Formats: sequence, structure tokens, C-alpha cells
Amino acid sequence: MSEKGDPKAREARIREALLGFGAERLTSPDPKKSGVALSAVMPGERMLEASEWLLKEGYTLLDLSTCEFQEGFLVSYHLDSFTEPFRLALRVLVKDKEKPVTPSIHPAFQGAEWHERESFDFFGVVFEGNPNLVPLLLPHDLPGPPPLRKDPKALASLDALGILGDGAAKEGGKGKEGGENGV
Amino acid sequence: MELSLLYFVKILVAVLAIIALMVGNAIVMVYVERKAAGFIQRRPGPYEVGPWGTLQAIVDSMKLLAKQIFVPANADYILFFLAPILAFFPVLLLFLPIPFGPYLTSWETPDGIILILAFAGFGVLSNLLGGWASNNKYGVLGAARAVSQSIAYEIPLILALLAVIYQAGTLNLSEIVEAQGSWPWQWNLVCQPLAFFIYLVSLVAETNRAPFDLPEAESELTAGFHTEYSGMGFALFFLAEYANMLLVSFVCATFFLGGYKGPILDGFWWTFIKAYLVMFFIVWIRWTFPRVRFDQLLNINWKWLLPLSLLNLWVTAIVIKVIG
Amino acid sequence: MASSNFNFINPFTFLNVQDSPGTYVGDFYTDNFEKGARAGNVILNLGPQHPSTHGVLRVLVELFGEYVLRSEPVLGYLHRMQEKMGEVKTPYQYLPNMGRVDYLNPIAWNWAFAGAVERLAGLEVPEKAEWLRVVSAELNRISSHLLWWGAFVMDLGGVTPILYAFEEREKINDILQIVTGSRLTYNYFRFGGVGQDADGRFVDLIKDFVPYMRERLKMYKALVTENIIFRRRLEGIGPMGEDICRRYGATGPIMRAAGVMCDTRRLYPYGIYDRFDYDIPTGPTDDCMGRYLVRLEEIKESLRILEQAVRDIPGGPHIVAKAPKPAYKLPAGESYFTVEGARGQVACHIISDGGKTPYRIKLRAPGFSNLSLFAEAAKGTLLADAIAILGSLDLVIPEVDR
Amino acid sequence: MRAIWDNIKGLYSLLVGMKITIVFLFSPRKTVHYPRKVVERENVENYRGPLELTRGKKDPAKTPCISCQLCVKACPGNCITVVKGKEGKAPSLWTYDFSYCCLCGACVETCPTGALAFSHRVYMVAKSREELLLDLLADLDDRVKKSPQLEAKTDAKSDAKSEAKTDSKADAKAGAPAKKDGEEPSPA
Repeated sequence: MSEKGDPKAREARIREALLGFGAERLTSPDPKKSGVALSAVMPGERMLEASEWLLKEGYTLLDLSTCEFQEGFLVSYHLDSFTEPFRLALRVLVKDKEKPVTPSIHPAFQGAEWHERESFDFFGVVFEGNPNLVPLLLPHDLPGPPPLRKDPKALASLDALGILGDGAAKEGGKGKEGGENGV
Repeated sequence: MELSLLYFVKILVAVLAIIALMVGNAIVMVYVERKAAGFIQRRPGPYEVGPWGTLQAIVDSMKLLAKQIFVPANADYILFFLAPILAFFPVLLLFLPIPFGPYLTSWETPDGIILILAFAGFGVLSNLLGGWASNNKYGVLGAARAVSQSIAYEIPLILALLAVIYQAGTLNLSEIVEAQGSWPWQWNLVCQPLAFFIYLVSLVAETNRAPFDLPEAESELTAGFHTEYSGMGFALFFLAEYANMLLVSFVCATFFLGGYKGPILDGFWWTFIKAYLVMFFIVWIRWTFPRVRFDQLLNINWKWLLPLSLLNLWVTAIVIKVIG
Repeated sequence: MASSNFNFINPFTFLNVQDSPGTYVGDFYTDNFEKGARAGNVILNLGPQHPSTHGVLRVLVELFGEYVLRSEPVLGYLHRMQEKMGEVKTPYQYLPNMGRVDYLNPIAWNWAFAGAVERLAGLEVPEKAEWLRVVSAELNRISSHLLWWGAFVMDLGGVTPILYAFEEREKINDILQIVTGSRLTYNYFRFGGVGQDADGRFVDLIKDFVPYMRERLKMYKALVTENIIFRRRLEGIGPMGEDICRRYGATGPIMRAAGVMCDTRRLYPYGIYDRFDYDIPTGPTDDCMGRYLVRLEEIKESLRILEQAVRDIPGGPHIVAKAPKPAYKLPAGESYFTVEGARGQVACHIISDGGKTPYRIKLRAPGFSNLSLFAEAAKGTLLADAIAILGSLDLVIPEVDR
Repeated sequence: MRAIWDNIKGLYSLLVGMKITIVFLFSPRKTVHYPRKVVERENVENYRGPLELTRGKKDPAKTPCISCQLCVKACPGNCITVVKGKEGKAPSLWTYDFSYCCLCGACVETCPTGALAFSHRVYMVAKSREELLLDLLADLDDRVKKSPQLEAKTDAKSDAKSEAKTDSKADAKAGAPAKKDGEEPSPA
């Protein structure tokens, strides 16, 4: 498990490792305001490597929160180590909306299987390598598109919300009634 | 012993009386058990039907009589209906040699206990058939458990009784009672404490009561072998369970607690008081303990009760040889 | 098949059916599960209606004799699409839903959602409100653990203790009813405070309750914890070490029983938890017994917090002066807030685009991750042990299914 | 050897458990046996039951509701219907579907005139869904008929307390069925 040490050194180490896995837009938002200490956008194909490294560091997958934006599906992996207050939010942007596919991190975090199945249920995001990608919470024969996908008109832009930036939200997307009549 | 008409009439009356006793016992015990469970759990138990809820058991049995009997698809019809009947009727026979009072024995036979032990095995057969015939996986698991549990626990049960039989030198139940004195320290309980303890544990296991209620383990197998039974089928299983409890309690009273003998005024009331005390003990532990696991159940038997009962038998034999 | 006429069948049909898969027409999940089964093994559906699956969980198990070879929980029987509901209601209107996500520990969910909204909106919470939040959350934790305790012992066949647990639970319900007005699905928190202030009776009842509960814990110990049957049923059953917990994301008492001091109250102090002196119990063993002991210790620690809390009660308002109205709009942005619930880390992730309703609400249920661990922990155990493991995970199905 | 000793000690633990349950067997029951006994008044008073309209300060027979529809908009379950009357601001219809209500209190908190409050009807029973569609104006009229004068709040509290005392006294008389609580009957 990761040694307890200087928080700054730890942050630098994790930053460096994540950069090594091809992380982009690495930011450290104020944990008091957003709840995460480090946020990064990862390339989907390197996510598994990164999670294997993080597992060795003593990190745990808390949850996997998917959200649909104009740019694509943003899959946020929230990870925590429980030994020190340093929560990570690693994001994978699945750009192809027609066939959203991203590799599964099941080999590292077996608990991700269910979270991925849940995202598959709600958004139709396919996680390649998940051993049992069948509907988990919804009936297997549910008609229609995945229920949490939004009406294209109601979609917000990722950049306008600024959740991948420094946390400071810009004016934008205001007045849109998100999901009221999502498909 | 010649077979005469009078003799048959006596047996017939005895059988009818035993049926009445079994049904009456079930009704009383359902009430007592529910009331005791309620009081232990600090709630009033049955309360609404009749004064203090005394009519609850009768009303419940009426309900069971009126209920539709549900037969699952692909169930084996004959065995499915045969099983509850098989559970109930052999128990009738088992009450025949029990000496309720000094002259109150249905069938005075020199080998009464052999009869009881021989026919006691029928109960588990009905459990097996019921579980098997109802085409239910829980039922089959329950039936399998019932068989191995019953077979395992019959051995220490017999060995524990055998020690008493050695001591009394007879298989006749009345004579075993006669061999004991009137006062509690003259009972077999005192000179055979280990046998009494082994018998007590085995009787709980033989009657499938908690903490040894594995064949019907509610939280694991929903209801075990009688999962698919409803209405009268269920009622008969229920009746058989209480009848079995009553039987082993009577045997316990006869063998270890001095039967119909008591400090004052021997009579059948002593048998009943003692048997019902044993029944209350069974009820009491049911509402106190969690259930054991199946391998533990068998371990208790093969690793503890069986060696202990053999040891007990051995010591008894030596002592008898030395003294007598 | 309606059985109107007598059909005499081969008694071995039961075995034959098992030998040729496909004879039984199972549903989608049974068929899916059956693909991996060995011929001759029995596939058993535990649930959705089963006495020990606490609600409507369904677990498919492959049995060899009584040994569980493989198992797979099937969820969704109580799925209510809480996350979608969050997208069509304003945050204020969505708040009552939090009491329904986990009906045994609603205060933690109240706090997770209210906390996430406050974090996003930058709302300050008055001191008195924080005090009320801590006290109600700890009371709720005790009541949740009590019900788990009773239900767990019932899974193991002891029917009586759950009714003793309910005595204490009723007392806690009486206390919480004073401030929340309800007895089960509390909707107590508001953005920037709590719904109602406490009166003197609230404090008095807590003062009475703490010593009473300590006495009862002694009885619990004598009746259940030290009982030989109970100990033999739990010791060494279902070990879940730190590694497996990390891989599956298990939190709460399961992770703590594995020896990791993971507690959000300590790690990311929220509310006024940093004022109180309490320990985070970690388990002596990582088996069912360890998890059991950790939860009982947690009741004691919660009592300690309550004892300190009633000693020093802050004054002031119980809600901020300009509390958000029902039509309150969230500012655009994202926030993530975690709370230590009775079952583990409860988290709420809100993304807002500044519209009338939140853009996305993700609820992280601890039971969801904890249950995903079951399949691995139950492998190769006896059926009765699998039930004990299932019970030791402390599942609340509405929370798992959301 | 140690295992054997453990098992023998375990038998003692079983006896301890049996002692506990036999003591409970002979100790008094904890259940409040509902039709014969009721819970203390104090416990009922803070219970949030179905909504009711409060009585106006000036005219105790009228509701202070001004039909502003704020509660209708605030309600997450859409269970409130308020129709404005022809004269003034007073409502002519105020119905509320209790089967959809989640008792969250959004309406009570948004009401600008304090016209809404939670009742304390613990013993409310309905036999069908239609019975749960409550007409609060009729309910208010019922209450006005019962006690035309508006009691001051402090009086009501002390009254409740004294009643609770008599209740507890009645309960103390062992087994004697306590007199029925002064609860308002549920609107049929």
C-alpha cells in the first residue's frame, strides 16, 4: 500500500504517473468545493493500465458515473485510497455517440463490472472486456433507447460547464431544462 | 397373551384416545409455543381470538382445513399425498407401549421400546418422500438433510436409551418406570446424567426442532421438505411434528424422569407434567438459539455424542457387572 | 403446466432435467447463468422471494450437493430509476427521494445529497444545524445497525433477537420523530440547514437512551455474541481481505473489518465530526465475525459521540436565513460529496448546467459495491455459509437497486 | 484439548442465553396493544400525518389560504389541487391526494400565510384509494363545528399534557384498558 508521506510528494507522484499514462487536462480543483483532489482526462485505451497502477497504490474504485454531453459520453471513475484524503476523478470521454465503446477496467477492479453494466443499462456505453455485459438493473428486454440519454436539444456542452477545467463554471447552458423530456 | 375381542376393543379405544391426544396436544402446543415465543420476545403473542387468544390454534386449523391444496407441476402425485399421511399415522403406533399411568398402558408389551425405535424411522421417510415428490429443489435439499440428520442422531439416541435398559434389565417401559423410585433422586436422571444429556440433544435433532431444524431451515431452504405443501398437507406435517415431540418427551419422562411416579400420589398426571416440562424445554431453546450448520450438526453427533454415548454404555456395563 | 389430470411420472425426471440443459425454460438470467454450469449440478434461485435475501434480491447459485460453486446476484427487482427522477425534479423536490433510497439509513442519504448541493452552491450551514445533523446521523446509524443485527441473527436461525433490537429501534424512532416527524423515511435535511429545531425533550431522551443502550449491548453480548453456536457459525466464514475489498470497492464495516481504517468522517471531515472524540473500530478478523464485531463496536462509538454531543449544544438558527426555495436553481458545475453511512461510503455526484433541474445525479450506493463482492466470497462455501455472508454484507435492496 | 475445553465452555454460554430468555419470558411485555392502549400523547404530537388547513387568526372558522398556488407548484408528487373561489382570495376547493403525498413538507414550508400544517392523525385508516383523496376545507369545517373557538396554542399544549398524564395513569393500572385517546377520528 502506498506509503504515507508528504502530500505534495504524493500528488506529484500520482500526477507524474497519470501523465505517463497519457492523461490530459490534469487539474487539481479545490477539494472543499468539488469533492475531488485531482481530475484528469484519460485516453480510454490506457485506463486499464492506469487502474492497475492505482490498485497497486492502494486505490479503490468508488463509482463510475457516466454522463452524456454534446461531445460524447463522459465516464468519470472516482477513486479513493481511504488512507489519505486524496480522491481522484479520472474521466474517459467516449466520443463516438453511435457506437460508444471503451475498454473495461474489470481486470484491475473487479467491482467495476457492475458499475460498467449499470452504465451500459442507462447510457448504452459498451465496455469491451467486461465478462458479463448483460443488463443489471433494467429488464433485458426494455424497449427504446437507454433511459438516461438526453434529448439532443437539451444536451449541454462540456466546455461550457467547465467541469474539466479548473472548476470555475462559465455562463453557458443556462436555461436548458436538462432531461425533462430526455428520450 | 391371547387375542380376544376385548383386547381388540381395548386397542381400538386406545388408538382413538391417542388420536384425540395428538390433536389436542397439537392445538395446545401451538398455543403454548406461540405464547411462549411472544413472551420471550416481549410481545403478547396470540391475543385476539378467544380469551387471551386461546382459540387461535383452533381457528388456524380450521383455516388450514379450508385451504386449497396446491400441487406443483411435475410433482409425483401419489407420493406427494402419501408423504403427509405417512408422517402422521406411524406416530399413532408409537404411543401404544407408553405407560401413561400405573395401569394406563395401551398395549403392555415386553419389548415396547423396540417398537418405538423401529417405527420412529418412518417419520424421516415421509420427510424424504415429501421433499422428493414435490419437485422442488429446496424440498430435495431439505429431504437429503432430514435423512442424514435422522440416521445420524438415531444412533446416540438408541445408545443412550440402551444404558438405561442395561440398568433396568428390561425392554418393557412399565418395568423401566417401576425400576425407578418416587423421588427425583431415585430417577435415572441422577444415575445416568450423561445419557440424559445425550438423549436430550438427540431428541431435539430427531424432531427437527431448532437449533437442529435443518431440514426446514427457514432462512436457507425457505421451508425445506414441506416448501410446497399447503392446507391439510402442511397441517399433517405440523401435527406429526408435535406428535413426535410429545412422543420423545414421553419416552424421556419414562426413561429418565420416573414416568408416572412422583413424590405424592403416583398417576398419569406425573407423566404428563414431566413430558410437558420437556416439551417446554424444547420450545424454550427454539426461541433462544441460532441454528447450527449442517456439517457442525453431524460433527456434534459423530465426534461428540456417539463416543460419549458409547463410553457411557461401557461404563454402565462395567458398573452393572461389578455391582450386580 | 396445469395439472388437472393425474400424471404419473418417472421419479428420476428431476435428475434427467438437470442432465440436459434447456429442458427447463428459465428466464434470461437463468439461461445466461446456466451456460457456465457443469452438467449435473443444481442451479438454485435464491429469491427474489426468499426469507433471507432481505427484500427482493435474487441470487442464482450453482450447487454441488450443498456447496456453492458459483453464484450471481440478479438485481433490478426494486429498481426505481432514482437517478432519472433527479433529472426531472428540482433539487428541493428531489430531497424527499433520499429517504426512500435507503430506508434504513435515510439521514446519511439526506446528508449526501444536501451536502453535494451545498458544496456546489457554496451554502454555509449554521452550527446548530450541523449539530442536529451529526446527532440525527449517529442515531440513525445505531438504528440501522440494530436492525441489521436482528436480521443477521435471524438469517442464522435465531428468531428472537430481532424483536429485542426493535425495542431499541422504537426508542430511536421516538427520538428522531421529534425532529423529523416521521419514523422511517426521514426527510429532515434542507439545503443550508435542517427542517426543524430540536426541543428539550429531544435532548432528554438521548440522555436517557445512551446508558440504556449500553446496558442492552451487554445483553446482546451475552445472548448472541458469546453464544457458541453463533460463534461457530461465523468464525472463519467468508474472509474478505483488504485486497478483495479494494478490488471490489467494498467500503464501510466490511473494509474496516479487513483492518483498513477507512471512514469518511475521519478522512474528509464533514459536519462537526472533528469536534468529537471517537474511534474508528477495525476488525480483529476479516470474516463474518469480524464484520459483526465492527458493527457492534460502531454502535458504541456512536453512543460516545451522542454522549459528547448532548453535553455541549450550540445555539443559533437551525437553517440559514435565506434558505433555498423549492424552485431553487443550482449553479452550473460539478460536485461530489461523500458521507459515511451505516453500510459504507454514500456519495452523491451532481452535474448541473445551471438549469431548473440538475443535469445528472449519480448516487453511489455502498451496498451496490458490497454486494458485487458476494459472488467471490461465497465461492466454495456451504449454502448456510453463503447465507451468513449475504447477511454480513448488510444489504438494503432499495439502496442497491436505487 | 483446547478445542474440547472451548466446547465445554460453549455449553455454559448456551445456559447464559437460556437464562436471558427465561427472564424475558416472565418480565412484562413491551407491546402497546393498540385498540386497548395507545402510545403516549407526546409521541403523537410530533408525528407528521396528512396535511390540514390551519385556522385563521382573525376568523377561526376560515382558512388563511389565499389560493396563491405556491404549494401546488412546490409539491414533488403533484398531489394538491387548489381552486380559487369567486369572492376574495379564499379557495373554493382544496383537495389533496394523500396516496401521492410523501410528507416532505415542501408545501408547509412555502406557504406564505401559514395556512398549512401537518396533522397528527396516527390512527388514520382508509379502506380504498378514494378515501385518501382528502377534502381539507370540509375537514376544517368539521373541526370548526367541534370547537368553534380557537384555543390558544399554549392551552392546547397544556391540555394535551394533562391528558397524557391521565392516560399514563390509566396505563399504570395493570392491564386495565386505557380509555381511548382523544384523537380526532379520521375523516371518512
